[in-house]
Amino acid sequence: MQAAIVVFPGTNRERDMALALRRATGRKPAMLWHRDTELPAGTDLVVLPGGFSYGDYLRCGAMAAQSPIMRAVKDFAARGGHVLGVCNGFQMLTEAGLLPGALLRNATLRFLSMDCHMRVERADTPYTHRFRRGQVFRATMAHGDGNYFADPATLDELEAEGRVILRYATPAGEVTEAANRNGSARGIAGIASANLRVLGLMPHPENQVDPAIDGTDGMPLFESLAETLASAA
Amino acid sequence: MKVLVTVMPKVGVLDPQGKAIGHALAGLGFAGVGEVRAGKVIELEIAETDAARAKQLAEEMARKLLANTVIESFRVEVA
Amino acid sequence: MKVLVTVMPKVGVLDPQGKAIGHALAGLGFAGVGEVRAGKVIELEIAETDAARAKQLAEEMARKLLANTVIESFRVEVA
Amino acid sequence: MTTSAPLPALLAPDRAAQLAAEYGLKPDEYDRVLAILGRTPSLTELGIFSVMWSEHCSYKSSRVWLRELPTKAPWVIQGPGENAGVIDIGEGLAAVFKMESHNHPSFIEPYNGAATGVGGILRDVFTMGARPIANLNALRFGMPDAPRMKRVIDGVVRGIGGYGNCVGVPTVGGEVNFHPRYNGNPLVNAMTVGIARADRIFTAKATGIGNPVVYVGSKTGRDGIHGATMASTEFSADAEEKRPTVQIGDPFAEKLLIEACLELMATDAIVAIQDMGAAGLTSSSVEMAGKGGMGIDLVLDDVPQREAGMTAYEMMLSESQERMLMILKPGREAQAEAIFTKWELDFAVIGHLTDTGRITIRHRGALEADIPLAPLESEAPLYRRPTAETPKQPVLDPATIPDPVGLDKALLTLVGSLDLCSRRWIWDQYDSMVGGHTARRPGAADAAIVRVEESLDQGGNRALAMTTDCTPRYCLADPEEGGKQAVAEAWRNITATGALPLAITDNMNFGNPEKPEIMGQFAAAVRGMAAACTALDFPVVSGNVSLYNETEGRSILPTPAIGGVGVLEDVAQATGLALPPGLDLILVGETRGWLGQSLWLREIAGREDGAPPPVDLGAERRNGDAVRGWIRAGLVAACHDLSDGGLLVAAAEMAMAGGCGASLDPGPAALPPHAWWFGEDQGRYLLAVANGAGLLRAAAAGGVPALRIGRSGGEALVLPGGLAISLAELREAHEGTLPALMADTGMQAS
Ligand SMILES: Nc1ncnc2c1ncn2[C@@H]1O[C@H](COP(=O)(O)OP(=O)(O)O)[C@@H](O)[C@H]1O
Ligand SMILES: [Mg+2]
Repeated sequence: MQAAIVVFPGTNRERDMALALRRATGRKPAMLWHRDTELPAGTDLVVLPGGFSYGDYLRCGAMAAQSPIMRAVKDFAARGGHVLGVCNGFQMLTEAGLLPGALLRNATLRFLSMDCHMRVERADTPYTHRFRRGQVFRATMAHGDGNYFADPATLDELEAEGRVILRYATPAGEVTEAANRNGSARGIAGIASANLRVLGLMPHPENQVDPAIDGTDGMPLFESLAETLASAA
Repeated sequence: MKVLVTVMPKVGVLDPQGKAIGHALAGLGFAGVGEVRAGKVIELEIAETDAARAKQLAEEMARKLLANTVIESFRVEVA
Repeated sequence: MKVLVTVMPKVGVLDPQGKAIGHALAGLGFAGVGEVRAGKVIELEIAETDAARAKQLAEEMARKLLANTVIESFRVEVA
Repeated sequence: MTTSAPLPALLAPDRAAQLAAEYGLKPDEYDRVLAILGRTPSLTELGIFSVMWSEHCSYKSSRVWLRELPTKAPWVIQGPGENAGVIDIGEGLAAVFKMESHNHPSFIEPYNGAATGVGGILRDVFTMGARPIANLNALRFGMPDAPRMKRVIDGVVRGIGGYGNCVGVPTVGGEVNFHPRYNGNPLVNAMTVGIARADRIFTAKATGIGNPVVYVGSKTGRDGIHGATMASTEFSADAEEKRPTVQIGDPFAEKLLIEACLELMATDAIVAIQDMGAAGLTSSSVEMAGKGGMGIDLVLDDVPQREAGMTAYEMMLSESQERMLMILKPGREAQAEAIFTKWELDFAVIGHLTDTGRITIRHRGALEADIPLAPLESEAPLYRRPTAETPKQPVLDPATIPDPVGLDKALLTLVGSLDLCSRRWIWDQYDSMVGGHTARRPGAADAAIVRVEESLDQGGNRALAMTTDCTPRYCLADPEEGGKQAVAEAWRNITATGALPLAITDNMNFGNPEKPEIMGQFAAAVRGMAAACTALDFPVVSGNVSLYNETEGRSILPTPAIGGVGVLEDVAQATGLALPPGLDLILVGETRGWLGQSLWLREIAGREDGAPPPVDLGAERRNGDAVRGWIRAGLVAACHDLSDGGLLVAAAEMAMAGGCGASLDPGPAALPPHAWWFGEDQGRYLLAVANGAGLLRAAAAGGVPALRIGRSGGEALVLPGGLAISLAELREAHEGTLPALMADTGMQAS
């Protein structure tokens, strides 16, 4: 797997992401700069990591979505490339139009830094096949604007096309209001593109990849990716 | 030339902040406060002397960056 | 009656958001953008028919809650 | 003095004397200014003297006392005197850390006051070449029902989170107290810990005649300039425009500054570097040149400016945030500029080093200041102010203090009280995980644990343990015992995770030092701290002093906040406080039932009196070293130090953290039960172990007092006699307090 992580001014979870990818693949991902205009040859995964690109000023991810590198990322996605956007990266994907909807201010109007649980709605995607369908896993969330919004028609379409990949749930797997701390529409934590190759999610599975730090709940996501891309190569 | 771009949440889009402000105002004893919407305003100095052109430019900025038209609407005023 | 409260960073107070927006606009190729300041606007429905009284009420709300007068100034318009 | 050199525009003598007083210089201090210059000063010169000789920059009241603190150990690389302290943590790595206060600004504008406090302490750490890996804080608030206080609490917490989350440094721990004595003067102390290579530490010592002086970061505005400027007739223009403005933090700029500085530090272009903190360009340029015994010439026209028409005085005194000053090697300007331009930051050469031993400042072709640097430092005022001892309070006999409510009610009241309730509402707003190395986040262990990425990169698994501690009510009752206790508790908290405590930073928050009883508190606290640091091999490597914390003549509680750092060779050894089922509970340390100044006494009996619990430093060391040894031997499944609230509160905290109850044995018949369960005797730990008998044998062999007090399991804490308090009840009391208090503060826009 040839992963590349894009660093924007203000990105701050790129090293976390690199650690997770390295654990899953044994390889160091390439680090790209937002001003780069093309991806390194052979790149098969682009990751837009978490952080506060441009300070999250104006709207989270809005300025990053206009960066030079995003042109190349869009082309890559259009050619069927795999793109993972986590937290700020998810916000960028929506701002860039690679995924529908938008991420609004958390319903609590506060930054939420805590564990959450997510239910895997589909286990037949490049990102989730090492999970079971309905499996619940724990991840860190840390965001001020993770409240997923799309108009009802778009939401219905996402559901109908099976593009809702992850939902906030209780540890027992129930999608409840209490488990959905940021107030996301229909408890949505992660959605994918129609070809399932672009995934955006708010929580940080990259922080749960080491038993000595905080458990390995997030590992299956990275292992799924590693496997998908190894078999594709 | 000074231009003001006002960006508001679209009708139908959740506005938790506006709602919370409404609550807080009621809590402070302000009666008769109905709907509250919270938006942003961006004040720009543009090197442009023609008001129509300044407006057009600001609208382009709003569409490209200042507003997210999935959730927000905007209006431009030239001061 | 609809009232608009616009809250802006005071003159001389650093506005990191405005600064970043200015940078980003330049990066997008918009030339001639000078100072950019970013503020908030709060749109209120007030059960009040007298414009002067509505304005006075909104000013009180701004002082008490909507603006942080240590770093922000505000203005009220009745729509 | 006669000189042929040109002079700056001097103030008229009367005006100068009047302004000196307005800027806070005492008459004899101003006489010294005149003697050093041999003439009246210019406005800019007077500004420089007044800020350099302010309490904040010169430590004029505290320096004589701070000298008593032990600052050396074989692992100390850099003690007090630089921007931050540095200790060797093994594997060629160093931990760089410091704590700093932002009390006054946080009361005026809580969000930005706290945010810029975090920004300032981060700069102190990365200026030494370290990547910040953790933030902590120590907060003291007034009572939530005091005027404005909820807004202050909300703003401070948001500000700390807003800044730390954005720069991507996890906020991993802290402490909070509430007391009416902070109603008009809350305390916001922020601590940063960073990691550097031990052989790549940067300092502020400027050397090399002709070397360029370089300004990087954000532009300079009129932020935070001495309020007295207003009174000056030199500024006849629009008064509103000239008003000193509140400093706003820009964490985005700070993040860029961190990355750019570290990128440049990886080259060999930098000779010296210093952040522009309090008194901005003045203190950074004066201190850098002074440390290197150099002179410095500045040309202010080249300073990046945010506002039009700034004067030399304003630029030298501005406290705009996110700025650094560097001395580069000759010819490295272009290399450095490329890096700062890449990170979209301002870069400007604003002067060069000289051999004159003077600082000269030019602006718009005019000389604005010309001051000899050596006397500016050596002649700085230094006071040994009169001290008065705090009268000792009587030791309370627990037998004379009846229990009005019973153990179960007292426990529920205590775990829900302001000083003991869960801080989750606070830490849920702080990103504690960013970086991917936080092994114990807030609430999980007595100290936060963060693995060192550089260690992992070289095949190790080393981690740091970090904590902040102080018990101000003890310090008020007996500042010496309180100072000792604060250091001991930090040491104990680190020990309880299995880590080896290495060194501390401190933040001395006190009232008006011109009052003998306040200076007496300060001196006594230092005495106590020094004794504990020595006995525990826990030296002070950095610190900060904040005096004049008073409103309307009433001072805060004396608050010497301690930030401790320790090291774990293997992060997998870290022990937390979550209680697992089926284990023996072992109490380590001696319990005499000390109720004086305890939270039980305050919250249940409604009294704030008596002598605070003394710290027996020998027992502290012996008990702690034993506990750490047992943890490292793998004998301990969970561990918690006993502090506020005593034994039963500690047991409840472990139970709630682990989601597991316990049944508890009766205490000794000689002690009233409430004194046994809620007394705050020092030097104690509560351990959960599989083999209780084995541990007791080991303790006896080491001369360590230890006792089995119960066994874990079930869904409740079962008190002797069978009274059960369910975990659900405990949680409701513990978790409910802050969310309920702060429920109506959610509407702030940012
Ligand atoms: N202001 C704060 N920010 C982050 N964490 C905090 C803060 N205050 C307290 N905590 C965390 O809450 C927990 C309990 O704090 P405290 O009661 O002071 O612990 P102890 O008494 O064991 O030293 C610790 O994990 C501490 O780090
Ligand atoms: Mg503590």
